[in-house]
Amino acid sequence: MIDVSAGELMVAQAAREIRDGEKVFVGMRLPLIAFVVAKRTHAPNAVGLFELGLVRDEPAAELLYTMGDTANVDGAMWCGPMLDVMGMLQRGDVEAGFIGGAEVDRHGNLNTTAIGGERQRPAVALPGSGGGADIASLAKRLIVIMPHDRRRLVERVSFITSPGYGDGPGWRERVGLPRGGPSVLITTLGVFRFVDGEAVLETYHPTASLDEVRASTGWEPKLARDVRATELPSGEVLDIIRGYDPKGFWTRRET
Amino acid sequence: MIDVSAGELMVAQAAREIRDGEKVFVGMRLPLIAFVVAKRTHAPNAVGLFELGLVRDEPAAELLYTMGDTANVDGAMWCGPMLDVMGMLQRGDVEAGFIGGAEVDRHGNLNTTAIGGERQRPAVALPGSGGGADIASLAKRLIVIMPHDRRRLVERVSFITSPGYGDGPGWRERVGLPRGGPSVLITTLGVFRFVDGEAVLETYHPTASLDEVRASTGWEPKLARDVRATELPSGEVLDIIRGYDPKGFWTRRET
Amino acid sequence: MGTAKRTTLADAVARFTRDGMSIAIGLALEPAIPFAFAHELIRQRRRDLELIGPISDVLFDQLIGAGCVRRVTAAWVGNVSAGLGHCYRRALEQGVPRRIEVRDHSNFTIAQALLAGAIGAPFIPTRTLLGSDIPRANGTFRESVSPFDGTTVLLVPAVLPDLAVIACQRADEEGNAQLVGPWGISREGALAAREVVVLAERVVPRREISSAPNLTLVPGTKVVAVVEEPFACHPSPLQGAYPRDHEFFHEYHRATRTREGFDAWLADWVTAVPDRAAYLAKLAPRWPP
Amino acid sequence: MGTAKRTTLADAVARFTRDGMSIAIGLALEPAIPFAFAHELIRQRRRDLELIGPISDVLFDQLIGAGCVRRVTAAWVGNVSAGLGHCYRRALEQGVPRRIEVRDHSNFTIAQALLAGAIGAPFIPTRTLLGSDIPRANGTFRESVSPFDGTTVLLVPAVLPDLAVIACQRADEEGNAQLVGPWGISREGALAAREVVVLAERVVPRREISSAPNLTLVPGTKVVAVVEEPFACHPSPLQGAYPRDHEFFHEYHRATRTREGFDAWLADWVTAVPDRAAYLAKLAPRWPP
Repeated sequence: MIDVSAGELMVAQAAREIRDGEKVFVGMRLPLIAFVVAKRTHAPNAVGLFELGLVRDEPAAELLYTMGDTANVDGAMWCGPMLDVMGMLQRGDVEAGFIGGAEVDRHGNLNTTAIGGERQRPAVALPGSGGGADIASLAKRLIVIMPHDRRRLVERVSFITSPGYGDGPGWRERVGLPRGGPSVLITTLGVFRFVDGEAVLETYHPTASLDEVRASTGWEPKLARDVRATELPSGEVLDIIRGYDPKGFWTRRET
Repeated sequence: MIDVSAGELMVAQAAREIRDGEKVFVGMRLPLIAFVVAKRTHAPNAVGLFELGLVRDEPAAELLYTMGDTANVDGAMWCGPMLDVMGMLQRGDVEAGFIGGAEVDRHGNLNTTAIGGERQRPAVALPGSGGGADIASLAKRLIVIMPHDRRRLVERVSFITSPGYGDGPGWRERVGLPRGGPSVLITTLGVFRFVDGEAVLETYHPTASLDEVRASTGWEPKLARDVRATELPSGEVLDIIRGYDPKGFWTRRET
Repeated sequence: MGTAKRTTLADAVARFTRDGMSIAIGLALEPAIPFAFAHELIRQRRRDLELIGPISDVLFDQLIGAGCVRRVTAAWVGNVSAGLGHCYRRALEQGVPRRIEVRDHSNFTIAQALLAGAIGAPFIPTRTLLGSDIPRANGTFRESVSPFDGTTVLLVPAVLPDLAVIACQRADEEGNAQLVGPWGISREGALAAREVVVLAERVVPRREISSAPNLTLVPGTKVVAVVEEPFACHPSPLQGAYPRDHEFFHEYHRATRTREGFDAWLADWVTAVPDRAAYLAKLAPRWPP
Repeated sequence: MGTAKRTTLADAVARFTRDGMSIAIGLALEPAIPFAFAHELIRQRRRDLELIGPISDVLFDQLIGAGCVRRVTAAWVGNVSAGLGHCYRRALEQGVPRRIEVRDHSNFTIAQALLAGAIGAPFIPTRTLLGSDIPRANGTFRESVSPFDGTTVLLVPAVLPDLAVIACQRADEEGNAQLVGPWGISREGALAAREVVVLAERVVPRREISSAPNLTLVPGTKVVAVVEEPFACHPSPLQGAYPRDHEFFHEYHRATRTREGFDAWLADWVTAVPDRAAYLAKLAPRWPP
């Protein structure tokens, strides 16, 4: 079939979500590679912010396993307190941020805290927010990336770690969030765009199908009028991805 | 008469107020020299904090005209944001601080803002608080140093820039200040110790007299039971003072 | 100034930690995590600790698995490049080896809680987490209204750790500690804590510190112990000194899927290892790279 | 990345300042005060400015005397080693050359106001100034009660300058600015501001910046103009570059006791001097020392 992994498709789509000149909370894993792709293609002036206290406008010279790898500090333009980076985020200086989650619902709320049971004795304990909830609360635009199955794309998340649109339009304003909300949900099977606070399927990956997306989603997904296959990455983009992650540590891992 | 200037007497007394091992907001002018004296005599482990963002445990190698002189940075152990130094002060990590003022009253309130008229159109505009009001609010112990005359030691200051004991005992607690208050007022004529929120004359300088102190104070000062002459600085202390400020820029200036 | 603060890791842990205390550690996020200190806490069998930090990579997981922990006040507990933290899961899901309490934060709220502690403010108002379930789970925040513009704010109360542990490239004998690389919430945590223990790759003369005082993260006035402990952060990285040992994290992830696996790992790498020198000897020749 | 931000001082002032704006300047307290920028503001006859800073040594005094200022939001205005600021006094006491408004702060409250601005918080609660008359005089603070412990707190609202001006030892062409020496409230001020102009002693290649990114005070993302302007801070000091010119401050103090004296001083040192190079030529040979 098509020799592109779901991870590579996700990276390519994520890269398209970064606009030139934007300040982006890059996070780690796939978004980190998306930042590399964006910088080397259509967004040469994008700047990456890393919540542990780094700002850089050139991607690290080697594949990162964490944002704190020494290679991510080499060449940084700014290095210091998390508070300053989070402060820029809260001020509204950051255009976009990436996060993932264990569960997401149709309104883009994410759960990375716990599933089932009580918070102090859950059925499944997840690692927690990290900076995810902050990015979801405060970035102008949130880009969500996650594996796609019915246990993950659920009608309603059991715990809102990172706020999306709550129960729909107007909710963010009501709870006091100053801006933002998810703009896109990129999964292993397709791409949802948020319209009026709800995920609308825009494309399904050529590695998947519309039926597979429907069957793997915990709610009946709205479809865009022109729902279509996700654009394949160009050869140039695939070369960048594979050059940066030659062993496919992030782009071909089991999810 | 005695070949000691009022400035030198004040420095010597101020030095006595610094205890070994204490963290002290040093400020500038005479207290800066007092810190040098204390470090070289009875308080070798005292640490000086400077609100612009410096911590040092050795006095600067040369006379400072401001706390930001390059000589005060050379040899510093810490250099950075004011907020961290002020934060230590607010936390209660700082034992003592020095400030001066244009007016002080019997309860140790200081005015460095304005005298007479309205705040926005005063008869005399003074420079303002700087960090003085913060040190007065938050240090465990406040050491006040100022020239002594009836226009400066007044019954009631016209503007409380730096809070002392307000109108007397219990006032600091009532207004919400977490600790502190003036412990001593060192003037060109004598030394007042604060007892129950009021300045009590402890000593008058040998360069002055009890009568002169009384005549120069805007209220009838309480006298300590054993009111006496201020102890003269030792030869060692005078040598340190004069070695550090050989031209008497701070210790012999007109006040 | 004397050298009374200079000591060994075992002595620092013996003298400056105690059961039940709160310890802020791993404050720079992925780099400069004082694993050597955590291992010594485990060897000295400290119990009922409250761990405070943003994320901790696997340091929190190890202390939880070893039964040292009563409460975790953190934004994230897991294994950054490998995924979940198995000990954390077992403790929360099954109470194994003991139940722990989680006080949920985000990275920004724990930063603000320690900032409040560092500057002596009772709280910091923020707009993050409005609409999130974290405030309810945490239980210590308060929602309020800004009197300036009527907008909703979340008040994050100060967190004041009993102890903060800082690993860094260099410090002098008074504890003036210089950290190169991302600081995360190291400075806020150190200034918020009652006491600080410093693990330095190198203890250097004062003149090296005072030649670049802008790099001093915490002044020695807060520091009670200074330990020269090379490679104290392995497998996490220390900028300019050594990189992250990714494979070690992944091996830990695979080895600790079961409680028995974790116990074996702990015996192998911590309890049967007397000190950091022995740990490093055991790592050789694969590391340092 | 281009070099579009690199420009001259005259151009930076022409393009990035305007009448009525608020400018945070002199944020490191006694050192690194961008006098060159203030002089260019005077030459370009900017009016109705709000000046924001902790103390300013005589920079605020000069701008006030030159009639550029509508409001001062500061903790202190004077001449640090010489005493009072004569122009400040004349403006407040006599409305000469024009009336100005003072918004009183202490060093700590202006730091907290800019911190709030830098991190996007509406306010910071503090215990300083309780009982002081400054809050009443300032008029923008609110007294409140901490919901956590019932204690009184003063809420200091965020200050958001239109522009912050930072002088530093080095910056790259993108404006990544590195300041060695005390930072005062420079970082908070720069991050709180909408835009930042950087005056660097030297503009250096990126690799010099990224070799020590912990020294970067403000990332270039906030910076709109980078000016290489050696000795831009004279008579204030810049660590590692030049010391404070104490005598210059004292001469200014003596020369400006009267309005006529100030006007003569201003003509001599500012308005009749086309740029910093001419100012430096005029100073020679007495300075640099």
